Amino acid sequence: MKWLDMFVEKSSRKIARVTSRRSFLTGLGTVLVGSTAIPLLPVARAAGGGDSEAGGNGYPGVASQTTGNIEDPGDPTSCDYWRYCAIDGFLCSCCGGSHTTCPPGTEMSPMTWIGTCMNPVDKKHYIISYNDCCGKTSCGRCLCNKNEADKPPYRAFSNNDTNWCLGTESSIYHCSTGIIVGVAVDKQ
Amino acid sequence: MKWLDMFVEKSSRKIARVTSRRSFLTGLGTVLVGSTAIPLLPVARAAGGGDSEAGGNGYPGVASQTTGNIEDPGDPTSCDYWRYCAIDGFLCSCCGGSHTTCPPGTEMSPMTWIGTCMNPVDKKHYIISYNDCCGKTSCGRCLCNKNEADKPPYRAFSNNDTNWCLGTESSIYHCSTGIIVGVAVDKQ
Amino acid sequence: MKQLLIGVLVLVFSVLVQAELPVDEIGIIEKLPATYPDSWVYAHDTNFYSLLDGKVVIVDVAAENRHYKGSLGVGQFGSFLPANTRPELYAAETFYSKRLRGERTDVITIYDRVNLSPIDEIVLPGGKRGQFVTFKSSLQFLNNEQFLLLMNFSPATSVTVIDIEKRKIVSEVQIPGCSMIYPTAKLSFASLCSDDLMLVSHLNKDGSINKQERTAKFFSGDDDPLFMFNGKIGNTAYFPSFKGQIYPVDLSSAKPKAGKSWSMLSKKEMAENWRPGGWQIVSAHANGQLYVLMHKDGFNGSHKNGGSEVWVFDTTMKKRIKRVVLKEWGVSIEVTKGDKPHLVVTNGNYDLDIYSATDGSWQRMIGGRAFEMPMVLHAAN
Amino acid sequence: MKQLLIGVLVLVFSVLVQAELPVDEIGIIEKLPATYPDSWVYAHDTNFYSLLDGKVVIVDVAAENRHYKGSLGVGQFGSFLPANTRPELYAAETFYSKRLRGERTDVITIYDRVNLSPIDEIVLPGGKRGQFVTFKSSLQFLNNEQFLLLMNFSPATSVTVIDIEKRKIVSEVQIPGCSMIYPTAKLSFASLCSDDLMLVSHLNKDGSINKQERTAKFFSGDDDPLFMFNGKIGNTAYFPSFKGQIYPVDLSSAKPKAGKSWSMLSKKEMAENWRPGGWQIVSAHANGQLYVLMHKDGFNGSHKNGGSEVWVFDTTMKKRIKRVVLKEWGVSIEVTKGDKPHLVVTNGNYDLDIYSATDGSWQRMIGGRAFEMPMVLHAAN
Repeated sequence: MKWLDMFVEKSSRKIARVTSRRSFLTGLGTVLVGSTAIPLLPVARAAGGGDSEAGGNGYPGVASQTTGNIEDPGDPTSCDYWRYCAIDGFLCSCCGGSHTTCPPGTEMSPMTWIGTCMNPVDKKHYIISYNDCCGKTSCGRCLCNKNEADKPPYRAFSNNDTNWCLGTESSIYHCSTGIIVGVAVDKQ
Repeated sequence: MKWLDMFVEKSSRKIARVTSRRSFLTGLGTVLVGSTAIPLLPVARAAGGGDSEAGGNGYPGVASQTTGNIEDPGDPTSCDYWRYCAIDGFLCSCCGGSHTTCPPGTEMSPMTWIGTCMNPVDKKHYIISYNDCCGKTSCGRCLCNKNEADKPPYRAFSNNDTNWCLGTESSIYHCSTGIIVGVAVDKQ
Repeated sequence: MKQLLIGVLVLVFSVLVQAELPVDEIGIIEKLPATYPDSWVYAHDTNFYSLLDGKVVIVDVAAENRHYKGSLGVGQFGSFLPANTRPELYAAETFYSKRLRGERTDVITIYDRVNLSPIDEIVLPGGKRGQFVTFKSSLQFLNNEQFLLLMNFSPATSVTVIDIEKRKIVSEVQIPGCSMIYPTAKLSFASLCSDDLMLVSHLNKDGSINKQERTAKFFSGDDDPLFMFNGKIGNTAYFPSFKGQIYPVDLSSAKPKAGKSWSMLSKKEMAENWRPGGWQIVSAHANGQLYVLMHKDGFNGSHKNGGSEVWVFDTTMKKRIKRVVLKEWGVSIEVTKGDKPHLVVTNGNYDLDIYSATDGSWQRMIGGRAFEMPMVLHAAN
Repeated sequence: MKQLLIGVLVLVFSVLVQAELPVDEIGIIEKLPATYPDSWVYAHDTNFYSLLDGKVVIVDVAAENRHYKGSLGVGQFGSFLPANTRPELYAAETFYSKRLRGERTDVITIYDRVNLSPIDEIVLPGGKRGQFVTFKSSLQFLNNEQFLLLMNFSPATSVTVIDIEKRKIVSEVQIPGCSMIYPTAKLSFASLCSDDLMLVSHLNKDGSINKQERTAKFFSGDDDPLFMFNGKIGNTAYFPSFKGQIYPVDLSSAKPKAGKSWSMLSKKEMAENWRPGGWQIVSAHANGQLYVLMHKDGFNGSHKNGGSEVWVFDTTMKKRIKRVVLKEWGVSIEVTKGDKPHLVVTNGNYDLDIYSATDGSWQRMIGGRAFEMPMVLHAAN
């Protein structure tokens, strides 16, 4: 079965090499406090806030979602959702879009940074394109920053401190998606 | 002694009538929680914050000041400072200005809203002009809203929900001062 | 043999495909329905901490999740108004060429409600667009949404009349000593005035001014001012006063008729100084119920302090029928339309608490820094 | 009699004047000194929650009060650099004609340090100004502050050279595969490159490109990348790596010389995975001490997670001389200049904690929503 994975891998890597890594916004919205990564400002603000109906996504005042597909597990409004292993920014799922779509009135950036994340159900590694949605002001909800394999800007296409709202009409950043573009080499 | 007060009163009232009441920004940055007026958002944010060196001004991370004049008591970084009895906005004392001056690079609005506040030392009622400082973005510090004698916008010159950065080059609001322009009728 | 091999390959391939998640489509932008459900609310975030970057967030208050539907920028003390007769939204705002400075441009931006994208704009001359903390009455329709009326403040007060169908400015009506826009008949609007009455401006069919007249005095700005916000039921606007009276104003004919005011308070409540307070302190439902945000121990100056309870009145009986004790201190309230209305409360943390308007039960909190200061809430439809 | 009356009146008047507070002067705008004290810091607030409305706040970290001295707008992933040879500040930023959309204008705005007001601007063509979370190395001087160099990213990388004395653009230097600006000699700057070395660009006296050359490889971007931030002591820039090595780069001649790297970690600390992490993770003082923000239990991806301690190294001995255990989790650090340096830490609440850099004692917290996210700190002078 390796050959098929490798085929998909090959075409996906090509995308990764051409348009490559991705987007903007380190957050430092997430910093390690103790040993758990939590988004700092939302938490700081939530401390003065009311109760939350949030399932366990860590964002009080943001309701949990599912993908509706048991093969695609987890909560797309949670920073821990498997596709977000290398995301950086506000989650579009919390902003009127979804993990694969942009909110109304924004424009999806044609250039992205690509991450490789493992789906915990099928244990396969998927190539995820973190396309940004641009043209409306900072969404403000669900700031999520994961820096696995992030490199400084001298490896530009592996860097998420750059505003990648680049080929869009406006470079104003709104939120980020996590789109499956292929399957990576099976590491099993 | 009345005659002198009345003289000052007369000229001050003229200012009050011509340029009259004042400024912008309801806050609702201050709302009553229980029975003490506290600025809500700073508190909400401060809840996640660290210790404060703030004397008792209610704004963690903002150090107290004095006027240096015992006849002018209180802390110009506190919403409870006597001159602020009808102020509404960010206190310039917390923003690089003072209770009577604007921060560098801003422009003082020529039109103001006038309040009448009692100095607890001499028990006299002073006419206070709440000139806004304009042209830089919202200061963000020491949001303070007191609505004594505030009226809705149909009494425009008694209304503080209006942005009074009007005769300035830019209408962007930054912070507010509390300037003595005279003494009101002695109510003793 | 070759055919067999291909068959095996196809079989292997399809098994694999089923075992993996499919590739997603790239470039999809969400759309919204041309008509929003009754449970949707436009939350206008004044954003004091970055006033130029205000916005309106569209929220579904009834859904289990995905409450945040989309947003549009409405900055620098902007005004906002959704249309009902066509899928458009209107934002009155101010830009500076260099963000904080430079050349000022006041505009009405027209947004497409389906795509939340700007489709046109009307530039407003004179740099006099009124900048307020955010009122509903600063931007209003007349004549079945043909005319869009915008409040100016320089500090002279006037109203710009825009033919929004033709997308051009048609006139400017001076309203000296008065403020804001309360539509009455098809071509008439009232404004509240400093001398305790309403000025009524009657327009011609082309939007030009026909005549103006004044009502009798009917309230006291000195002793007990009316709030700018009102709850409208049918053709009657209910204006609360600072000290807890309700002033019904009949807007069914061109000239408004102020009815007899009634008190929201019992003697005990009056002694306890219960008063309306907050920003958007009142809302109403077509079923005749009026909702007012109330606080105890009120005083001169407490009228923007928010409240701990929402009191519900039957406007026919002029009687309170419910007290909703809020979970969190309230700043602004709005009741949604339809059979299962929701009471939406901007709380002191500037998140939204959603209650059943029917039984007052708390349902959910919508926040997560979706807004910095959602001062004004517009129920859809 | 008349004279007596006047005398009495004057007496009464002066008594009264003394009994009352004097009328204040209206219209006073504060000014700042042309040279700031060593205890002042420029805190660059990236403001993620309203990215277009970023700003720089000037803070006195040593004073008893009045810490907030003033501010200037530096928005939309802007870059900022204060001059030392003249009282000017430079902000590279991006405006849209309609705030969030419309025509894009990239500019360098020149601010007067005394009045914090814009005095001139240089419009940058091509809409390619690099937009990053906020780095120091994206905007730098050459030739004793004659040239101002700005990083572009489109995603092609280049550097625009501006004669800031003449206030005009003089050239653009392509730096393919490389990023940022590290001044070396008077007319040369280095950039960090994807192939583990530095590209050196040598300019002519007029600011045009003379030649470019590459250093040898001296680090491993695959295994242990260098951070973009460095602590500069004399002519040596100390770059920490993700896993805790220090790479000294001698910038005293036009072509940088990478020295031998050394580890910040003992074997025990290495086993505990102590690593540098945060945003501005390093700072230095002219006394030879290097300050690095550190966290325990590091892993691949923890390099922006901030830290619980600041480790202080003697760069001559290559030895740690102090551990400052932070009161609050740190995100960025800066050490001020002068004899009594302060360690300024952007904490996890995005307020500033001020410590003595000498003994590590905590002195004060400066915040109160002065900033939303002060990611980068520039010590004055």
